[in-house]
Amino acid sequence: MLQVIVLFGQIKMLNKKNFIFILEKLFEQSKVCYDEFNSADGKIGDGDLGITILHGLEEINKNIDSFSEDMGENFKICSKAFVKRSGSSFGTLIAFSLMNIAKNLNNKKECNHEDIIVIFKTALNTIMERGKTNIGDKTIADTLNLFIQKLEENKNYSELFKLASKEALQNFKGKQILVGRARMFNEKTKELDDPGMYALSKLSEIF
Amino acid sequence: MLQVIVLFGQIKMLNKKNFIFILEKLFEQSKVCYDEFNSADGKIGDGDLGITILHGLEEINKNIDSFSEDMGENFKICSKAFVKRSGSSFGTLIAFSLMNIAKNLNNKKECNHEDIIVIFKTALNTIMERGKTNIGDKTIADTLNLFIQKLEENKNYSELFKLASKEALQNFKGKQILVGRARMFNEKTKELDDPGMYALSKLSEIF
Amino acid sequence: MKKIINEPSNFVDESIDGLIKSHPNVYSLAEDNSRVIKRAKKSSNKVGLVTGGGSGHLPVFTGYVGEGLLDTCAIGSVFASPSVDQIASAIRNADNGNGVLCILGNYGGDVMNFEMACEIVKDEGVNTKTIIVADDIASARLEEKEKRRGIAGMIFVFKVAGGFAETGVSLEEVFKLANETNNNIRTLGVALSPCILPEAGKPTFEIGKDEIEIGMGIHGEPGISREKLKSANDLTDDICNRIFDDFKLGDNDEISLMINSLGATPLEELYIVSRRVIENINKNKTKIYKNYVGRYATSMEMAGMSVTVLKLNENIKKNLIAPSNCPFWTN
Amino acid sequence: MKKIINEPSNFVDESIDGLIKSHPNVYSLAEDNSRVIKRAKKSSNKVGLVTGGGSGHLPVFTGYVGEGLLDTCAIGSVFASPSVDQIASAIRNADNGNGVLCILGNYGGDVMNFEMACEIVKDEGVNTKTIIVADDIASARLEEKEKRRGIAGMIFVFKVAGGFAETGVSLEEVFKLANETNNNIRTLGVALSPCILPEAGKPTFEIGKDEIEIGMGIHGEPGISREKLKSANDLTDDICNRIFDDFKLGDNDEISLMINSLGATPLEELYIVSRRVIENINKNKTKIYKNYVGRYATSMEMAGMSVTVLKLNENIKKNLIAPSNCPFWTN
Ligand SMILES: Nc1ncnc2c1ncn2[C@@H]1O[C@H](COP(=O)(O)OP(=O)(O)O)[C@@H](O)[C@H]1O
Ligand SMILES: Nc1ncnc2c1ncn2[C@@H]1O[C@H](COP(=O)(O)OP(=O)(O)O)[C@@H](O)[C@H]1O
Ligand SMILES: [Mg+2]
Ligand SMILES: [Mg+2]
Ligand SMILES: [Mg+2]
Ligand SMILES: [Mg+2]
Repeated sequence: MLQVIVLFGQIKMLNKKNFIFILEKLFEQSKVCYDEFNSADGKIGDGDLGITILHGLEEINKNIDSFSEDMGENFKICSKAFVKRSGSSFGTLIAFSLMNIAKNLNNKKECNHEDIIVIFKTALNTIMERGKTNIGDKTIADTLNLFIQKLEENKNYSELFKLASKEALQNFKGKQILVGRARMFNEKTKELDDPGMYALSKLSEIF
Repeated sequence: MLQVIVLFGQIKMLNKKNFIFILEKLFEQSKVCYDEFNSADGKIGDGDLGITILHGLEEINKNIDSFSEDMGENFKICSKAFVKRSGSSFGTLIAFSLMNIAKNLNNKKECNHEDIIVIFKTALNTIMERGKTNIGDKTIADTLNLFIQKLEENKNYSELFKLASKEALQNFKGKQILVGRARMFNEKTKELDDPGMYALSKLSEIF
Repeated sequence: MKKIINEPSNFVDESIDGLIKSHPNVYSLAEDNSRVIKRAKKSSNKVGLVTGGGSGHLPVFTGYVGEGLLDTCAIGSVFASPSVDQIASAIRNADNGNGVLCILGNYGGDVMNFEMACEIVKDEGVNTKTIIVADDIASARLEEKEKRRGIAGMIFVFKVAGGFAETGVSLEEVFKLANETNNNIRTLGVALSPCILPEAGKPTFEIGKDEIEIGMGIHGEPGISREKLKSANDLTDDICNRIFDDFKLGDNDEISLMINSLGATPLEELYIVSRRVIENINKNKTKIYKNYVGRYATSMEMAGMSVTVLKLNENIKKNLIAPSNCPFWTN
Repeated sequence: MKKIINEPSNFVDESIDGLIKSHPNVYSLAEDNSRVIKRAKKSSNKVGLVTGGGSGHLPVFTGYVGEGLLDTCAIGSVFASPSVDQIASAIRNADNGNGVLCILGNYGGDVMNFEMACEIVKDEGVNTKTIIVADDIASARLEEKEKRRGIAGMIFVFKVAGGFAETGVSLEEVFKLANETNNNIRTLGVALSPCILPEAGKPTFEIGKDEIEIGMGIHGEPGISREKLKSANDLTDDICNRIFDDFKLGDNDEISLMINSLGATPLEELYIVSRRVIENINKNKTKIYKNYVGRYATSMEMAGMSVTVLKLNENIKKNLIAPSNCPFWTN
């Protein structure tokens, strides 16, 4: 864990090397949280969120060998890989985001803090557009939205993601989920975390 | 009732006149017993026996005007009429019987005691053949069988049909029905009268 | 089980009326009898084909009236025989001077009423022959095959005889092929849950939550054995074994299959069964020609299915796929 | 509700396998993806037509692959979207250089995944267009028609687009007619009882013994109103009124109807409904062309039905009845 803190506490940028490192950590974490994600999704959905995330990250990690210095290319590889094994909304929304990020980064070898903000803004916009979601619907878009707000104030990545994703969950306690399969459960979704937001929070623990 | 007793106690034959009289009486009796027949059939069948008998006799009585002295022709008219309104086994078996009786009687104007025995034998044979039934299966064939036995010993029609049809019911108490729709009720049919046999017994009360 | 119906006593008449109104180019009502359906356009130059039986089994019986199939059908109340009078009308409406073949399932009332009707029309000069379909291997042993009930296999007889009659052959010839077809069919089914008779308002039989009955009839007639619900493969293997014990097929035989739902059982499950039947058949060299999977002979919303095997020969095959015009049959 | 299945997790794969094995002249499996069905014989000279969606709705979606209909289909798990990868494979398998029209129901996951798949194949040089069928008037107001879910009306779009594509017209032209067809369709359904998801083993929703839900979606999505079960005529009148409030028809309009069972509801009941729909339509001068009554888009063994109205024009009509080869469609 020390290595990550060093990485994100100090380097404040994304390149091939630390991207690979993050992806490896995320894959490990997705194995640890597999059952937890499935059962969170199972309460108000079809219980496949753990599967989606594990398979997506597994496929990405299988393709890490083909990564180049070009971060745009790397995100494109991630997008194609993630979508290959996923049939669920989360997977497609993430894959769409990765693809649009790839387009925005072009041939960049290093993404600085501003680029990282653009990366999350691109993801948020993609999800809102493709998922026909708004801020406040209690989905992963709301977590990303808070990430962006915090990134604009703060550069300490090692704390930021962890705290912001937890705060997002807090903000939506008692509120109803308004999109996706979960919305069909109406009132019941008030007492429960959105499974996607919950997963982002657990995945942020790698930082 | 006196008139009938006279008729059958003394005349011991069947011609157009007393045939019409019997058919009218049977029709009246079928109205009286309508609900009773339906509910007897309803316990182990489709509950339409009262309907079958009432409609069949009603249709026959509508055609009485076209009766001639030729008893063969009269039975033929009865057969056609009975079947016109009936969709159930009882109706078809009776209609078949009436048709075969008509053939056997040819141009007879009066049926004597021997002819009357032939009439019932024809009915029994027809029912056994068409209904694929044997004596002992607990159906109307068993009542007819006893009619024939008694007719061979006895010419007092006013008592004979009433007593024989009751005796037939008695003989089959505790036995299972082996053909028709009722056989599907297996054990349950032991405690119950066969609805067709029961109906013949009630109809015999006109004598 | 909830029903979308009006007065239960109008169930049959309204559904017939709906059938005709929905497909006026295929069906019409006989002028002389409100329980007799005939083709929209009477054919003039062929053997007439007639069927009849109780309601509640759509597409059986009425549904199979149409060009290349039947000419007329006499319709009884739910699960009850049509009357002699109705059957006689159906025969008259089918006849155009070339004689009539009656094809019916082996049910006591139906058989008797058809016999009587045939005698009545004979007096009027209509020549008839009758095929009593007896394909349900659960209902009698092979030695008494003629006592077997008629179930889904009936449709194969309708189609093959229907196709052949259309070619203008004689009554004798249609009878011969229909008879041959009937002898080449074996069916075995399983019931999972009952249906509700509209007028009675209650289930036709009772069965435990985890029970099935192999060989139960389409009206709930007792079957061969009541068992615990088992896997689709085990159930299908059992059914196949029983069918092929009864019906030995050689290496060069060619067959068609019908996997039929009794109503509620969905296509997905039928295909799981069909897959296993085909796997079983593929173990030897029997060839499979064309298969039919769907709801062909039902008991309203009963759950369950049946497997039918039809052994083909050139003439049966040709007429099985001959053109027809019927909403329930795809060529 | 009892199911004839093996391992619930194999439900979809086994039923697909059964479908292909049962009708090898119609369907085949894509070489590169076990959840993509294509025609037995790929067509070489026409716009490709692709659909996709969750399993559990047979004949929708896979069933409508065949000559004169669709070219390929991507199959998701029960009530779940197919993956982007599966859809991309379906598109590639349908393409023969003339471009591909995707026709899908308006469900969030399906729409997203098709969008993504179209972007992926675009990079490979495959030209696509998409029709999102939105016929369910219960799921959004007329002003937001594009938000409506796609249900039984989808099949009319498959058939009309399928027939037209077969004539060799361009992607743009097929798109235009499919779009016009989609705009000419209105559907409203009613659910009576739920189905059971094989993997979950429990009903998709709960509903009282004497309740129905008007407008409930085919996965149990909430409808317009939950009501007491009423007579078939009253129910049908209500459905007709809602449809014709949404969809004004003129005296010279010509339509086709589809009365579709969600699974368990039997043909007899569909015809009682169909009869009443036709009586309602006959009150004005709208002409009725050809009707489809049966199980076209189901939710396994769910009880309930839907009424679909398709407004015709010459081109829609011609392609609706154009030849096709599919076990679930009669011309
Ligand atoms: N339309 C949408 N917009 C934004 N986020 C969505 C949308 N649909 C789903 N999600 C997110 O994805 C999560 C569910 O993911 P997943 O289980 O993969 O979807 P599915 O319901 O397709 O199985 C939700 O908790 C939510 O955060
Ligand atoms: N095959 C048969 N042979 C002899 N009698 C029969 C036969 N089938 C029915 N019956 C007689 O008819 C009676 C039932 O008549 P009915 O209710 O009209 O028949 P269904 O079962 O067709 O409604 C039975 O009680 C029995 O006596
Ligand atoms: Mg999920
Ligand atoms: Mg999912
Ligand atoms: Mg009865
Ligand atoms: Mg009866």
